[in-house]
Amino acid sequence: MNDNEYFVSGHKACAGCSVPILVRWVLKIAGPDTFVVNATGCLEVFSTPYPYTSWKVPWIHTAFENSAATATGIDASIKRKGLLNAHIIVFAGDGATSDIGLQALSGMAERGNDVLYIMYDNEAYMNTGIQRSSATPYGAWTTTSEIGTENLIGKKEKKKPITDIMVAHNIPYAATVNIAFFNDFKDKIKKALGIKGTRFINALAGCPTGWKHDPSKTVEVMKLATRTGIFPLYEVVNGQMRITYRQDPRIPVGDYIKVQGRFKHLQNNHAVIDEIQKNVDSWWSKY
Amino acid sequence: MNDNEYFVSGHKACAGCSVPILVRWVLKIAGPDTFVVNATGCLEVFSTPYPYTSWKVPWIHTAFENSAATATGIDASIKRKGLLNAHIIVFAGDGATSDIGLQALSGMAERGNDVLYIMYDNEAYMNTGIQRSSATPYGAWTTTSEIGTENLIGKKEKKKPITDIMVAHNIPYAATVNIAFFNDFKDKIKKALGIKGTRFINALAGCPTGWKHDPSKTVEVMKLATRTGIFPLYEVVNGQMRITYRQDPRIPVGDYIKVQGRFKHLQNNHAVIDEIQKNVDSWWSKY
Amino acid sequence: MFEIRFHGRGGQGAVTAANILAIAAFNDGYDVQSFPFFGVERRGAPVEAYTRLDKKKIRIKMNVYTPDAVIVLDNSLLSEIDFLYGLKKGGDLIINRGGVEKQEQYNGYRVSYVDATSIAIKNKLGTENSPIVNTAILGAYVKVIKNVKLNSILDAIKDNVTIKTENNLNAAIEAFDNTVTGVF
Amino acid sequence: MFEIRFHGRGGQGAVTAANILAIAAFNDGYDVQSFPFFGVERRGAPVEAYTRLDKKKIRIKMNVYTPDAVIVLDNSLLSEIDFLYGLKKGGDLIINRGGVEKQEQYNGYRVSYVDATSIAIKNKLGTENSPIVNTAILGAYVKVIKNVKLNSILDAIKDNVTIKTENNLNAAIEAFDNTVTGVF
Amino acid sequence: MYKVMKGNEVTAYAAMLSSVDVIPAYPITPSTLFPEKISELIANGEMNATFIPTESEHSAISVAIGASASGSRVMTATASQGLAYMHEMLAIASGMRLPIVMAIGNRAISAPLNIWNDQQDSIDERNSGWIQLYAENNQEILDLTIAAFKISENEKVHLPVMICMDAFLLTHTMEAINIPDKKEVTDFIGKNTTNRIILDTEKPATLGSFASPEYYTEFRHQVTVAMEAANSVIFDIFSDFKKRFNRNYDVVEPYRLDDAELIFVSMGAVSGTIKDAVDVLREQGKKAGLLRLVAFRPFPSQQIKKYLSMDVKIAVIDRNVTPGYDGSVLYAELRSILYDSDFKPEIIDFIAGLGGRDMTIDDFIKIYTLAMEMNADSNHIVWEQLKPLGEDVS
Amino acid sequence: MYKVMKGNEVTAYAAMLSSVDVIPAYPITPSTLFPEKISELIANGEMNATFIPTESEHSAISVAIGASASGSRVMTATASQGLAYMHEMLAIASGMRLPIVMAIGNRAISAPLNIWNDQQDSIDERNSGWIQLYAENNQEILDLTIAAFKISENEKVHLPVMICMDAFLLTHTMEAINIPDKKEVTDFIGKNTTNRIILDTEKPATLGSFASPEYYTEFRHQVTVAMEAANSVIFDIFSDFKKRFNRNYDVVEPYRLDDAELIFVSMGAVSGTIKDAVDVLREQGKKAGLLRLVAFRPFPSQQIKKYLSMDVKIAVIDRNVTPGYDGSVLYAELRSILYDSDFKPEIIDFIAGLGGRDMTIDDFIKIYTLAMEMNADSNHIVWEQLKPLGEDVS
Amino acid sequence: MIFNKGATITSTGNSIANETGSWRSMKPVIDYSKCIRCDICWTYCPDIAIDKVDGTSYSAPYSQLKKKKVPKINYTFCKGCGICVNECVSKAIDMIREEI
Amino acid sequence: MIFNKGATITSTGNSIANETGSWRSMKPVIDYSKCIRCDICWTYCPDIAIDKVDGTSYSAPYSQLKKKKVPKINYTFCKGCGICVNECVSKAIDMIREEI
Ligand SMILES: Cc1ncc(C[n+]2csc(CCOP(=O)(O)OP(=O)(O)O)c2C)c(N)n1
Ligand SMILES: Cc1ncc(C[n+]2csc(CCOP(=O)(O)OP(=O)(O)O)c2C)c(N)n1
Ligand code: SF4
Ligand code: SF4
Ligand code: SF4
Ligand code: SF4
Ligand code: SF4
Ligand code: SF4
Ligand SMILES: [Mg+2]
Ligand SMILES: [Mg+2]
Repeated sequence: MNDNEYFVSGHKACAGCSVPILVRWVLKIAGPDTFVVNATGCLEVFSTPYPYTSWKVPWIHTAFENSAATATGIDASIKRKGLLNAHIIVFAGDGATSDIGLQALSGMAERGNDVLYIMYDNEAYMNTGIQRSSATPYGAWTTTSEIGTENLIGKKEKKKPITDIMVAHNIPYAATVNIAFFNDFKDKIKKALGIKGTRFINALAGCPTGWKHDPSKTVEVMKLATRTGIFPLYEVVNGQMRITYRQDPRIPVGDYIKVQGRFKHLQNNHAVIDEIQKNVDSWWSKY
Repeated sequence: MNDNEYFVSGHKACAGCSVPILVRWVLKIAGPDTFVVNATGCLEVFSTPYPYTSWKVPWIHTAFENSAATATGIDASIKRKGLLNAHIIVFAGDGATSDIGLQALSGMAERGNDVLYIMYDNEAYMNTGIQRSSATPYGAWTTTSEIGTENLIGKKEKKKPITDIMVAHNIPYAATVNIAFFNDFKDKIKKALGIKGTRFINALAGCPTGWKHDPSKTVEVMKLATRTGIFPLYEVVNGQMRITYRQDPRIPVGDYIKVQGRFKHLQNNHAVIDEIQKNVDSWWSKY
Repeated sequence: MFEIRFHGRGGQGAVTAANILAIAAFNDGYDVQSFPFFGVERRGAPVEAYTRLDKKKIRIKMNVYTPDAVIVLDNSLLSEIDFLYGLKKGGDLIINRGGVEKQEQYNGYRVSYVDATSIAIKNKLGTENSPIVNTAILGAYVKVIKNVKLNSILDAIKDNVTIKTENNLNAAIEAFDNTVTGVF
Repeated sequence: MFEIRFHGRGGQGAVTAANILAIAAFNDGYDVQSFPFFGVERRGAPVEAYTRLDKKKIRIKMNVYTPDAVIVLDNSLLSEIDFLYGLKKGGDLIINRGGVEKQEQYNGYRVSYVDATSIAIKNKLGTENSPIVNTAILGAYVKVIKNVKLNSILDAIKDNVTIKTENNLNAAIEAFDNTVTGVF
Repeated sequence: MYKVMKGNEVTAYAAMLSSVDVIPAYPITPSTLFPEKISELIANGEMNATFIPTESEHSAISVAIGASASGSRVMTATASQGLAYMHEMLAIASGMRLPIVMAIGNRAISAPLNIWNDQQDSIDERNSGWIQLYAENNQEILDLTIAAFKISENEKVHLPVMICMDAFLLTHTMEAINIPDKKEVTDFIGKNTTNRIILDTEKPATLGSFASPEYYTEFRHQVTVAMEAANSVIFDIFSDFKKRFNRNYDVVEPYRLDDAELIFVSMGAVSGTIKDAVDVLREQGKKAGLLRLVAFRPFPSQQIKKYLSMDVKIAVIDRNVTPGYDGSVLYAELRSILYDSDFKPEIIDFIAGLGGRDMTIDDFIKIYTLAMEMNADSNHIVWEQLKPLGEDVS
Repeated sequence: MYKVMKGNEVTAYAAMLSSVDVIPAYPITPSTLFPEKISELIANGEMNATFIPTESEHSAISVAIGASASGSRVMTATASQGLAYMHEMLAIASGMRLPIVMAIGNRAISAPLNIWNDQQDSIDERNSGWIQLYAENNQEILDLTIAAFKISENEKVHLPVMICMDAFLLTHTMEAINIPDKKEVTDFIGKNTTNRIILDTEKPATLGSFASPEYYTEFRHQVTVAMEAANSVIFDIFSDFKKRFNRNYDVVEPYRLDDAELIFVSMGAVSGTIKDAVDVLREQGKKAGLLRLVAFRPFPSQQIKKYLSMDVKIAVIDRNVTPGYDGSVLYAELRSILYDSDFKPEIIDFIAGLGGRDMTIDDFIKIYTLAMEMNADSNHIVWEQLKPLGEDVS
Repeated sequence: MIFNKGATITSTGNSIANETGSWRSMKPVIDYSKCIRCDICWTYCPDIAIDKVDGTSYSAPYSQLKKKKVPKINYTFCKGCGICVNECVSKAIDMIREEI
Repeated sequence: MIFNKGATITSTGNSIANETGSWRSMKPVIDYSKCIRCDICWTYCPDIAIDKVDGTSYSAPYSQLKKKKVPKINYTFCKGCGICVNECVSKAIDMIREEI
C-alpha cells in the first residue's frame, strides 16, 4: 500500500460521507499508475469544482451514463502506447451503474476491457437529492418513493441484484465490499487489481444525508448492513462464489432499519420488516 | 390456439427467414388481445413499409433501443383503462436486446411490467448487413469480425449470456425457445403468456442470409443448434432452471458449424472447433 | 421591495425559513419570492436563502445583492463567512446567539440577538448537536422587523411544518419574546 | 454519358456486376460511377444496380432514369418487372436466357441473349439453384456494347473477385463467345 | 385558491389538475422537484396517476411515447443532459404526432458540467417538431402547462409541447400562484383521444411504420403544417383560457413598446427583470421597451413583425451559444424573418446569462447604454459578461 | 494510386492513411461500410488500429472521447438515429476540446423511419461545437477527412470534426479516387498530442471538471473563439494540402458565378448535379451559378458575403426541415448573415431531397424557372417535390 | 396517395397486396399422392404461403387421409425458399425451375 | 482568473485550498492519554483530516505506544462529522462545541 495520498482534503462531500473514504483507500492501494473515470454524481461534483480538484491521478468525467465506455477508450488508448500494467478504475454511483450506465457496463464486460469498475452504492440518486434508483432497497423512503396514505412502504421494488447481473456476464472477478470491514475490503481491491479483464465491485457507501442518520454513524450503520446480512460480503472468481464474511447468528434486520431515517415509516410495520428479514434469510439459506 | 392469422403474407423477409414463422405462431397463440412492440430491425423493416403492414394486432415501433420502455408505457396506459388481461409482447432482435436495448429491458425488469419480451436471436445485426452483436457466437464471421491473416477466428468474444443476465434480474419466467422444436416452443409461449410480470424469451432465429446457408435449410440448421447443445432449451421459473430438451448423445458441434458459411473459415480449424465443443460440454456438465 | 438574506448550514433549515417567511408575507398581502442560493454545496457547508417582499408585483428574477436584512442561523458561521456583504446601511442583522456583543464591524446596522439554539433544543427541534432553529429565528424576525405579523408566521408554520408543529409554534413565540435589539 | 441498368435478385451479384464494370471502364479511361438501387429489399427480391461511364468527369448524383443499356441477370424476372422502363430507344437489352425469342415489346431495341446461367453452372459459380452469373453477363456486355474492353473486364475480375477467379474469367470469356445479338 | 409554490412544484400541480394518466420521469437538477412532488401527491392520495421512475431519460420519453400512443395523457419533465439524452426520441414523438407535455427546467449543457440556468438545452431542440412555450413566472408555468395539453391534443396540431422554465429562477423560486379548480381545468382541456389513431385491440393499427422516399417528404411536411396550424390554435386556446380563467396570454408579450427607441427581445424569467429595467430607463427618460417571446416554436414571426415594424434598435438577450455561426439563435432567427421586411431595425446580440451567470437590472441598463452607443460599424455580437481570458496553466 | 471505391470505404481508407489509433463504431445504414471496411483492413493486416465495435452509438462516441482524452487519434462514423443518440456527447466532446473525426452518412431522421438521404441529422447538430465539412464526391471525402485530423488537432482549434457525406449518393456510390501515399499523409497531418493536456500518469490532470456560474461562460466562449480560429486554420491547412497533394479546397466553392442572375446555394452531393444543371441552363442562355458550402460550421459568412455581393436571386437547396420556423436552416442562416449587408439578394428556399427523394437535373432547371418567375410577393419558401396530401383513412 | 397522420396504417394486414411470389426463381410443387397431411410445411412456411384446403379431391397415400385438409401452396406469396421441401417428412414436395 | 482550455485542471490535488473546516459546528478533540494509536480514526476520516505525526511528545496509555505515530486532527479540513469519535475503540475522541 502506498503512503501517499491520491485523493486529498478540501473536497465538498457532506460531513460524514463514506465515499471519500472508499476512494482514498482504493487509490492508496492502486497507486499512482492509475487512471480514474468518474460518472456524474456526488463524488464527481464534490471533488472537481473548477478550478479545484481533489485528485492526484489522471482523472476524467464525461457524462453520467457512459463511464464504462469512456474507460474502454482509455484502455484501448493506453494499450496502444504499451502501458500494459496501469490500472483503470471507474467510480460510479448506483444510479450511474445499475440504471443509466448499465448498458455501457454490460458492453464493456462483453468486450472484456481491462477495467476495475467500482460502483459506490449509496442506494439512491444522492447528487440530485435522494431519488430512488434500482439499487434502493425495498421499503426505503426516497423523494420519489414518498410515504403517504397511499404508500406506507416506500420503494416497492426489490434492489436490483447488480452483482449477480455482472456475474452472469461471466467476468473474471466480481465482489461486494464494505469499508467497515476494512481488511476484507483491502484484500478484494488488491485481488481485483491483480486480475485482467473486466472486474466489478459493488461497494456499499453509507450516506448520512440520504439514509438519514447522524454523520458520525456512517461506519457503524455500514457495519450493521453486513452484520444483519442485508449487504453480504462475497466474491465470485471465474464463476466461483465465496462468502467472505459470516456473522453467526446474524443481527436482526430491524436493528439496521431502526437507525436510519429512510426507514422510519417501517419502524412499527412488522409485516414489512419480517418480509425483509425473510428475504435476507432466504438469500443466506443458499450459501 | 387461434385459427386466424395475425401476421400475414406479403412481408419482405428474405426467402427462408425464420422470423416470420416465430412471429406468426406467437401471435396465433396469444390471439387478438395483444399489443406488439417491435424494435428497429429486420422484422420491423420487412413487415411495415408504409403504407403496408403485415400485422393485424395493434403494433408499434418507435426506435431501436427502447422497446422495453415503450412497452412499459403501454402497460401503464392499458392498466389505467382496466385492460388487465391483454398481452403486451415485445419482439426485438439480439442487437436491440443484448446491446443497445439492454438498459431499457433491465429497467423494465426491475419495474416488473407485465410484458413478454421475446428476443429473436439471429445472432447479428442483420438489418444493417450482418455486423457482430454481443449475441454473435464465438468464432463467427460477420462483416465487423472479418477473417484475414490477422484474424483467423472471426468474433473473438463469447456470446453474451443474455438469458442468464435476465435470470439474474429475478424475473418470474425466462426461457430459450427454438421453433424447430415446435411443441416445446408452443408450451413455453403459452406458459409465459400465463404469467404476470416481466418475462423473457430468447428465441433462436435462423437467418440464411446472415448465417450463410441455403434458405431451405433454415429449420434444419436451427435443429442442429439445439441437437449439438449449442443452443440448449431450458426455462427458469422463479429461479428454478429446467432443461426442456436433451439430446443424448449430443451431435458434435462441427456438424452445426460446417453447414454455415459464417463458420467456413473454421472448417479445418480443429483447435477452435474443439474449444467450442469444450465450452458446450462444460455448460452441459452443469445440468 | 424588502429583501432578506438567511445564512445557515446545509440541512439546518435556512431555506425553509425563507420559504415560510414568504408564505406568511403573502398572507399579509405582499407579493413574495423566496429561493435558495443555487449551489452544489452539501450538508454542513454554509448556505444562503432569500426572501423578497413587495406591495407591488415582484417581477425581477435575479440574485439578492443588497438585502435589507441579514439573518444568521448558526453563530459558528460568524467567523467563517462575510455575512454582512451587501447589507444596506441601516439594515437589520439578526444573529442566533446567546448573549449580546459589541462588534466594530456592525456599526451602521441594527443588530438583534436571539438564542434560537437554546430555544430549539428546549422545544426538542432537531438534536442537541444539530438543532433546527428556523422557526425560532422567524419569531425573532417578526419581532424586530415587523413588516410581517407574528400571527401570519404562526399560521404559515401551522400550514407548512407537519412534524412537531406545536413545538415549532412555541419556539417562534419564545423567540419573539426573547429577542434583544439595540446598539451594544 | 453512358448509363447501364442491371436487374437481378438480391444476392445474385447484380451490384457486383455494376461495380466491376465501373472498375473496368475506369481502367479504360472513363470516369465512372456505380451504385445499387438504395432499397431495403431482401435476398430474393428483385434489385437493380447501375453503372455510369463518361469520357468527362461525372458530377451528377442522381438515379439513372434513361439507361442506354439494360441487363437482366435472371430470366425469371422477365415476367415480373418492367425492366424496359426508361431504356432509350435504340438502346441495348441483354438477357440471360438460353435460346432467343421474338418479343413484340422489344421493338426498337437491340436485343442480345446469353445463357449465362448455363455458363455459370458449368464453371461452378454458385449453386445449380442459385448460380452466380455476374461475371458471365459482363462478358456478354463487352461483346455487345464494346465501350469497355474484354481485357479490362478480365483484369477487373482478376483484381476484385478473390474466390474462383479462374472460373469467373472463363465464364466471362465463354459468355463473350456465346452472346447472340440481333433482331429476332 | 392561492398557494406559494416553487415553479417545479407548479408543474406537478398542473399535471394533477390536468388529470394526467401516466408520468414517467428521471431525476435531473433542476427538474427533479417535478417527480418528487408527483410522488408525494400520489402517495398522499391527492392525485390518481401512474408514476414511473425510469432508468434513464431515454426511457422516460419512450415510456411517454408508448403511453401516449395507447391513448393516455402523459407528462414528463427534464433538463439539460436529460433532454439531450432524449434527443433522438423527440423527433420521433413529433413525427408520430403524439400529444405529450414536457416541462423543461432550462439549464446549461456540458461540457463543462453546469447545473445552472441558460436556455441552450431547449433551444438546441428547436428543430425537433415540438412546440416550445417559455414561462416568465410561476403563474405562467401553471397556465401554459394546462393550455399545453389542450394545444397538443388539438386535432390540427397533435404535436408534443415543451413548457420551458428557467432553472432555479423559476424552478426553485417560490411565488404565489392562483390555482384553478380541477373541474374547471377538466372542462377546459377536454378529452384526449379525439380523432387520434391509438393502439387499440378493438381497432388495431400499425404505428411507427417506415416511409420510403416515395412517402417521407409528405410526413415531414405534415409536421410543418401542424406547426403552422398551432399558431392559430394557440391563439384560440389562449382566448378560451382568458374567458374561463381571466388571465391573458399571447405568443408574444409587448411591454412599453410605444415610441420605444430600444426594444429588448427575450424569453423566460429574465424578462421580468427587464421589465423593471425598462421602467427604470423610462423614468430616466430613456425610451426602452420589451418584446417577450412566449412561443418560440412555432416562431411567432407575424406577431414579431407587427411589433417591431419600426426603425428601432433591438437588443436580443440570447441565453445560448452557436459556436461557429454569427450570433446566437434568437438573434439569427429574428434577423432572418426580418430580412425582407420593409423596415430594418438595428439588431444587436447580447449573449449573456450563460450557465447561471446572474443578469441584473444593472446589466440591462448597461446593455441599453451599450446598444444606444453603437453605430452600424460596431460589432453587433456582444458577449456581455465576459471575463478576461487567463492563460493556460500547465 | 487510383482506386474505384464507395464513399464509405473511402472514409476507412482515410482513417488508415491518417494512422488512426482507435476506432469505436456502431453499425447504422448508410455508415456501416466504415466499420466493415475497418474490420477488413485490420483483419488483412493492412491497418494497425484498435477497432472497438460498441454496444451503441452513445458508447461509440464515449469510447472516442476516452481514447482522445488519453492521447489517441480517433475516428468513428455514424448517421441519423445514431448521431441523434450521440447528441448529448457531442457538446461534451467539443466542450472538452477533443480532436475527434467522425464521418456522417447524411440520412433522414425518424419518425417515420427512413434510411435515405437528407441532411437533417448533421444540420440538427449545428450548435454542438463540431466543425462540419460537407463533401461533394468521394475524392473530397478522402481529402477532407485527412485534412480534418490536422484541423481538429490544431492547437488553436482543438475541436472535433464531422465529415458529412450524403447517404448512398456518396456512401454507396463507387467512384475513382486518387489515394496519396501514407507517408505523405503522415507528414501532412503531424503529431496528435501537441499542446494538449491529456490523461497521463506522468503528468496527472483532471479532465471534465464542472464549472460554476463564475466560470462557465468563458469556457463556452472559448469554443466560439476556437470555431472562429478554425476558419483561418482551415484556410491554411487547405493551402498546405494543395501544395502537397495538388488538390484545391476552400470553405465555399463558387461555380460559374460570373454575371449569374440566379445562384443556387447547396451543400453536399447534389451540388454535382446542380453543376450539370447550371451548364445546361447556361447553354440555354440562362445565367445560373452555384455557391457550394464546404464548411457549414464554422459558417463561412465572409466568403459567402463576398460571392453573393450582388443583386441576384438565390435558390437555397435545403435538405432539412425546421417545423415551426420560416424556412429551413440554410435559408435562414443565409438571410441572417446578409441581414445588414449592403446588397439584398432575393432568397428563395427550396425544401427538397428529403428522405431520399431524388433530385435531378430537371428538378434544378425547374427550380431555376420557378425562382425566376417569382416576385417579392411570392411565397419564398417552397416545398419543391410535394405530392398532394391524401385524406386520413381509418 | 394517402398520407395518414404520423404514418399510421389502419388497414392492418394489407401487406397481402405485395405479391412476393415474384421473388421466386424456383417453385415448390406438392405431390399429394405422397403427402401425409402432417402440416409441417404449413407450420414452417415463412411466407404463410401454404393454405389448408379441403382435401377430398386430392390424391393421398392412404385413403383415411382423404378427409383431412391438404396443404396448398399459394404462389402469389411463395418466395420459393424451399423450407417446405426440406422439412417435408414424406419428401412430397419438389422444387422445380419457374417457367418464364 | 484562469480558464484552462476545456476546463482541465493541471494542479492536481489543489482542493486543499478549500478549508472545509469552516463547515464544522462541533469539533473533535483527541485525548492522547486514551489513544491506543490504532489508526482507525485516520482510516475512516472522510476528509483526510487526520494526519499521523511523530508521537514521542504525546501522552499515551501505555509507554510502548510512545514510539508510534499519533493521529492529529487537521482542523483546516475537519468538517466535524464525528466518525472518528464514533469509531474510536478507546473513546479517546470527544466532540466539543466550536468556539466562536
Ligand atoms: C443524462 C443525465 N441524466 C441525469 C443527470 C442528473 N444526475 C446527475 S448525478 C445524478 C444521480 C447520481 O446518482 P448515483 O449514480 O447513484 O450517484 P450519487 O449521486 O448517489 O453519488 C443524476 C440523476 C445527468 N447528469 N445526466
Ligand atoms: C440508434 C440506432 N442505431 C443504429 C440503428 C441502425 N440499425 C437498425 S436495425 C439494426 C440492427 C438490428 O439488429 P438486431 O436487433 O439484431 O435485429 P435484426 O436486424 O438482426 O433483425 C441497426 C444497427 C438504428 N436504427 N438506431
Ligand atoms: S449526499 Fe450522501 S453520498 Fe452524496 S456527498 Fe452527501 S453523504 Fe456523500
Ligand atoms: S437478414 Fe436474416 S433475419 Fe433478416 S430478413 Fe433476411 S433471413 Fe430474416
Ligand atoms: S418454398 Fe418457402 S415460401 Fe414457398 S411454400 Fe415452401 S416454405 Fe413457403
Ligand atoms: S410437410 Fe409434406 S407431408 Fe406434411 S403436409 Fe406438407 S406436403 Fe404433406
Ligand atoms: S481511533 Fe482512537 S485510539 Fe485509534 S488512533 Fe484514533 S484516537 Fe487513537
Ligand atoms: S470529525 Fe470527521 S472530519 Fe473531523 S477528524 Fe473526525 S472523522 Fe475527520
Ligand atoms: Mg447513488
Ligand atoms: Mg439480429
